Amino acid sequence: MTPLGGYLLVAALLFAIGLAGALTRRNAILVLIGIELMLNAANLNLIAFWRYSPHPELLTGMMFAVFSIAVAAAEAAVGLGLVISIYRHTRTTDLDEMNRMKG
Amino acid sequence: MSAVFWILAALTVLGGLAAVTLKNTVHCALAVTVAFAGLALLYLQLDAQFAGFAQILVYIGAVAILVVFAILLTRGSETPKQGIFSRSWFTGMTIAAGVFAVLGWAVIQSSQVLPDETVAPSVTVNQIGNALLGRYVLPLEIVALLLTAALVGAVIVAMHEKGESK
Amino acid sequence: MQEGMGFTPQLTASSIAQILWLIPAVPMVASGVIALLKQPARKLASTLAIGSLAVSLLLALVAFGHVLSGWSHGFSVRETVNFVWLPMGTGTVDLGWVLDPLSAVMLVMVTLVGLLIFIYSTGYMAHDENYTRFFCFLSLFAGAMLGVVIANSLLLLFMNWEIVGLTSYLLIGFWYQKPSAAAAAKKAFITTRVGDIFFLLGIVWLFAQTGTLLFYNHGGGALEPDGISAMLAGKAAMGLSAATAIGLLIFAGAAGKSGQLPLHVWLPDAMEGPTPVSALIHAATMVAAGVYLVARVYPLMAAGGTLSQGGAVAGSTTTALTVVTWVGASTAVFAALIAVAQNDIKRILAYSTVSQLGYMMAGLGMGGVAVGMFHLITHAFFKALLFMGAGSVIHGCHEEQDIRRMGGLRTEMPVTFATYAIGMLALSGFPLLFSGFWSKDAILASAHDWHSGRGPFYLLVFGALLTAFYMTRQVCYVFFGEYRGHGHAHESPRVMTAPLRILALFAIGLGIVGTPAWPWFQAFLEDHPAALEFARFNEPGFWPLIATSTLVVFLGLGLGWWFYGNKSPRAEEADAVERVAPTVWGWLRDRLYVDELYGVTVVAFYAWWARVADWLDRRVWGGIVAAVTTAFRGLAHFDRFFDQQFVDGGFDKGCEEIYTGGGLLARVQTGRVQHYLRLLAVAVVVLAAILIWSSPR
Amino acid sequence: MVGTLDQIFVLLKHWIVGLLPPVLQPVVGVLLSVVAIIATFPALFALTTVIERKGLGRIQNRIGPNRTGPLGILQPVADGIKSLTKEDIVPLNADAAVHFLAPLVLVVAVFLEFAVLPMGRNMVLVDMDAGLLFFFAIGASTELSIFMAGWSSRNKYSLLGAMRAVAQMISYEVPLLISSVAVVMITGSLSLVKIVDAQNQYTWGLPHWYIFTPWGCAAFVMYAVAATAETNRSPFDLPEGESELVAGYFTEYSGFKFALFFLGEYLGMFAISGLGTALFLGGWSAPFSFLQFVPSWIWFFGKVMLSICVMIWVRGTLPRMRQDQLMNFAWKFVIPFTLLNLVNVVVWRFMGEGWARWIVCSAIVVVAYVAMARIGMRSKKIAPRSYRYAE
Repeated sequence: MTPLGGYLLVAALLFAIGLAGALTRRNAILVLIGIELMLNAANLNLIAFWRYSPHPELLTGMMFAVFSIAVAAAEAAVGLGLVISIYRHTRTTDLDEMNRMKG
Repeated sequence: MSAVFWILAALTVLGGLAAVTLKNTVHCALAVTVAFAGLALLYLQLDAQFAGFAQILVYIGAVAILVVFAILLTRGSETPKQGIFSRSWFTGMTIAAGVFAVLGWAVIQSSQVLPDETVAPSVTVNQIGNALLGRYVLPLEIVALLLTAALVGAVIVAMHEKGESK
Repeated sequence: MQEGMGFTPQLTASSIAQILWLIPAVPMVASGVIALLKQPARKLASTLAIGSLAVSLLLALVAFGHVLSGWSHGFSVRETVNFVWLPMGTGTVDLGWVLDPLSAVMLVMVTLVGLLIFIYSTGYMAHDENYTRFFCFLSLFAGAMLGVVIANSLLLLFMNWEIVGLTSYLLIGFWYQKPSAAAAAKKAFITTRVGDIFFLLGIVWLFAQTGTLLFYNHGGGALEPDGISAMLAGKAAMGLSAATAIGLLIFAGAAGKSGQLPLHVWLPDAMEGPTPVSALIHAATMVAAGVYLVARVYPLMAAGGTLSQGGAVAGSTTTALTVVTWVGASTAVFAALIAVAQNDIKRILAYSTVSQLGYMMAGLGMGGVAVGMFHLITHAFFKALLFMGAGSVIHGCHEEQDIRRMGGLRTEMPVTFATYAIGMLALSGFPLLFSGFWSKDAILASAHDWHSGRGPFYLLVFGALLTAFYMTRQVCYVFFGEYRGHGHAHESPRVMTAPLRILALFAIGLGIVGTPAWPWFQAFLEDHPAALEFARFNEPGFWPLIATSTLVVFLGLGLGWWFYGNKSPRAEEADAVERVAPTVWGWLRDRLYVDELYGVTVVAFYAWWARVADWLDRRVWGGIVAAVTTAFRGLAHFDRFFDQQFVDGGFDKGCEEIYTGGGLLARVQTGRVQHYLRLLAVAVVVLAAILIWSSPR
Repeated sequence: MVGTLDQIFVLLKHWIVGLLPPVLQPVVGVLLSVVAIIATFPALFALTTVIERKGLGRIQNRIGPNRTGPLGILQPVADGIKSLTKEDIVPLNADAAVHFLAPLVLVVAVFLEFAVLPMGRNMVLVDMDAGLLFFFAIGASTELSIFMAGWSSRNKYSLLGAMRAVAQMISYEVPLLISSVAVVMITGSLSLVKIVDAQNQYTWGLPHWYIFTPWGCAAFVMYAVAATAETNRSPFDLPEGESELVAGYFTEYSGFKFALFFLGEYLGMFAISGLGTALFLGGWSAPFSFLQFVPSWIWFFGKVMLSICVMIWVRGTLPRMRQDQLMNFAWKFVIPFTLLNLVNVVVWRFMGEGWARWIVCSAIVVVAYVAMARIGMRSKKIAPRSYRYAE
């Protein structure tokens, strides 16, 4: 088990955990948290690959991670804003009750 | 595999688990913060100083706070009577497990082709800055635009409409 | 083209000739801009109009100077800039502009008088709500007129000619709320149209004969020897040469524009328009356009006759010119007669304009370009002066136009009186001092030694007498005696009187450039050097002529004074002349029943014809149309049935199917975020699995 | 001699480390410095409390603590003993775990901040390449602890206080960061050591401190404002406004935890003023070239204590702000101004040497300040405060 493999495993586990959270929790905010976890797992992958890449001085992987962190922040802001406004209309954050958009 | 790595990994994973399993939403938020911190330390472990600090600054300093605020604004802290897990939680778990199985299997399979220990790259913030304003300037600009748009959008979405009774 | 005294034609177009098109373009653009302005933007509008025309004036002066210098260096300057406008088949229709003495003089005159009139209008229209519209029309008119002047192609000339017609229509009907104004505008438009039809025919015929519409094109133009001979070759009915016929047709157009005898009726009515318009259209420019046109195509008119130097026809004249002469002369007397018995200050001037135009035509016919044009120029100045003076009188008398309700303004409006008097003297040709005298005298002279008969001469002399008479009458009515109008008369503002003063100067001073002693103007127009020789005064039959005209003028003035001097007749009591000869007076007052004549002949005929056409429309065409309609409606009914039963039915069936199908698919859309996410994850799993197994170990 | 006095702590550390087996040396080296920090700053904290109480007393025309020890010097000792011996109360339905963790997180985070501060020549725990970033990252994480405290103690005052505190800290973190970025742009490094070195040079005996440049001065003022807000000091002390919510987020804390919070607050003050000193006041460099013989660490701590005294002075002078005023001030004046100042820095950086840039940049600062003040004032109507019940 090389170190990179270890990081990848951790990332995979984290991703799975995040996915599980996103799939199983009722609360929309927690679903968002799950998604954040998944994103972070992806970032961990990126950085790990960068660290063990043949040319780390190119910085590609880390830059990717940094940008994705920024994007994730934006995503979190908008997502939570959406949740709040949804809550304001239907006094709940329970996803099981949010099926207004079914065909 | 150094002990530090395993400790940090354990910290992160446990934080994540707690985040998705705990009953109290605020506890979940705090737990996820722990996971974020663990990740940041992992980045440091990977000699990605800048990314690590950025992680702390953004996730612990901003996202966690945001989440907490959202929870308080949506009365999310009291737990719903019909359980915290959605009706279809079992399928969800299985699917997540499947995903992990696939990913993990892939990693294990390819572990022998993965590169072994390499020299730690020495990256100064100076280089990163130059890269950001040189090779990566376009993504930087785009991200700046995105963040501005997200800021405005979030404000508009979450703002009280006029005349809406609250 | 004429080449006197070994003058060498100058062919290359100089820079000023290249940009000559700017002169009309600037005011047109200005009018376009003004048209876009808002109504309250009065100052801006007037400034734009005046400024643009001032620019044109500068350019015109430059052009004039250029021509002048060329002339003084012994060139006959005629620079043309032509370009292909419309290639058709083998030939092309070219447009272009020409810079030669004729157009140069006209340019300066039009821009100068126009500018003065513009300035005057700012005062006169100051209280009109449609100020901006007015200036828009004015500058459009000026631009078009300048276009007519510089045109080197009959077609281009005709285009601008039509724009001029349109703008005159707009301007005469400017106060369209007044029914009379609207009617007058219509009348002017239609009457000029009658002339224009012939004009257009002439143009087409000319094109057919010569294959070009350019006047001058380095030997290829219609007015250059080849073109002329080509037209002479063509034959028309009654043994006339095509040249003559075309000339007559074009003259018909000119007659329409400048109100010659059969078509003069619109001009007096056109006085319904604002006074500056009358001054602009009916004194200086538009009516002059007709004369200018004849002058422009003079070589065509004179085709066949033997040309002396200066283009005046020596020896046997041509048919076309004879016609022109007789029409002009008779118009002169005819209009002058009517003018005697009018009471509307502007109508009088209008009729005098008509008669003066007659003089010009006659001058062209007998004395050649120079004579006619000289009278045109001088007349433009003093008639504009008179009209604007009349305008300021009307302004001062609170929009009163009936001269019997004026009087004694001598004291109230000194400036107006002085300038008006100058204009009047110039018009009636007061000896030696005023420009009118010299120009009229030149015409009389040419009439005197015309080879085919003395008729026109006597007519014109009689006309001169009448002119002096009615002008005196008018002045007496308006300025002498005591004030009979309502309210209190007042002098007009400076902005109106200043142009009057300037024009007055010209009315006096312009004579000197055309005296027999020093016929500079004629020489300039006819491309031979001017020389100062008093010998001309001693030519046989010169002094008698001068004496006659002087005598005639004084006779007219004296009669006028004797009849009307200083006794201020009331509006209701009979006119002095009326007491002497009531019947004649009646005829004159009713304008010799020309309008009525047209009314019972032309108009009635058209009305009848319109009724016939109407009947045709209703009964015949209407019937056919109705039949067709019913047929189509029947078809349509069948169509609808088909549509509803088969097309719609089938379509509905299809829609239902699709709808149900969509319903089935919509089951997948549970509207639950997590379900979508689940599908996504499953997809990931499957994809990853495929990748793993498919990847080579 | 001067050198030894200057480097005395470093030498001491090396001597002690030298006594040990090489295996332990790195660990012990770090541990020693950590211990030094952990020992020094609480002592400073004790000193500060007494200075503050006496200073405020003077300002408010009182004597202040003067019973325990000579002139009440021993007052902090008494306080410490008291808070240690008091009963530690946890509200019944408080969230015990979080309630317990909150103060720890706070104190730990704050202590971490000191790791990158250069406290003297060669006296820095870790000279990180991204030191400034580290500082802010850690500083950001203190907000969370405050929220934990407020939320966990199930008390509306605490929750409100926490909310206010977090909102305020987030709002003022931005200008804090931007005004330090100005310095970074000039120095071209995020490492505080390098920044201080860059300022440690003299012309005509005067130092090159950034506060002595137009942009630096403006940035420093903004930094000071933001710093007072960041540390919840008056006039920005709404989170613990006694008159409104009893003691803000640590209303429900007592005994030792309360002391920890108190400690945390003051350590925060030290850290922020230390950073400000390093960024703008030339860190440990002497104010005049001829004073360089004085040990560098004395200068550093002198400057820190000086700024602390200014903070106390301000607290004694200014009235508390209102919440909306606070936010408006942050978002409508401070942040835009600091952003403009960045432009100013660019101008300074690229105008090259010479007196011209001094004039230009000062002009920019003044104009920007006046203009923004005008604009800010226009919206709200500033009327003299009206006392409804008094007089």
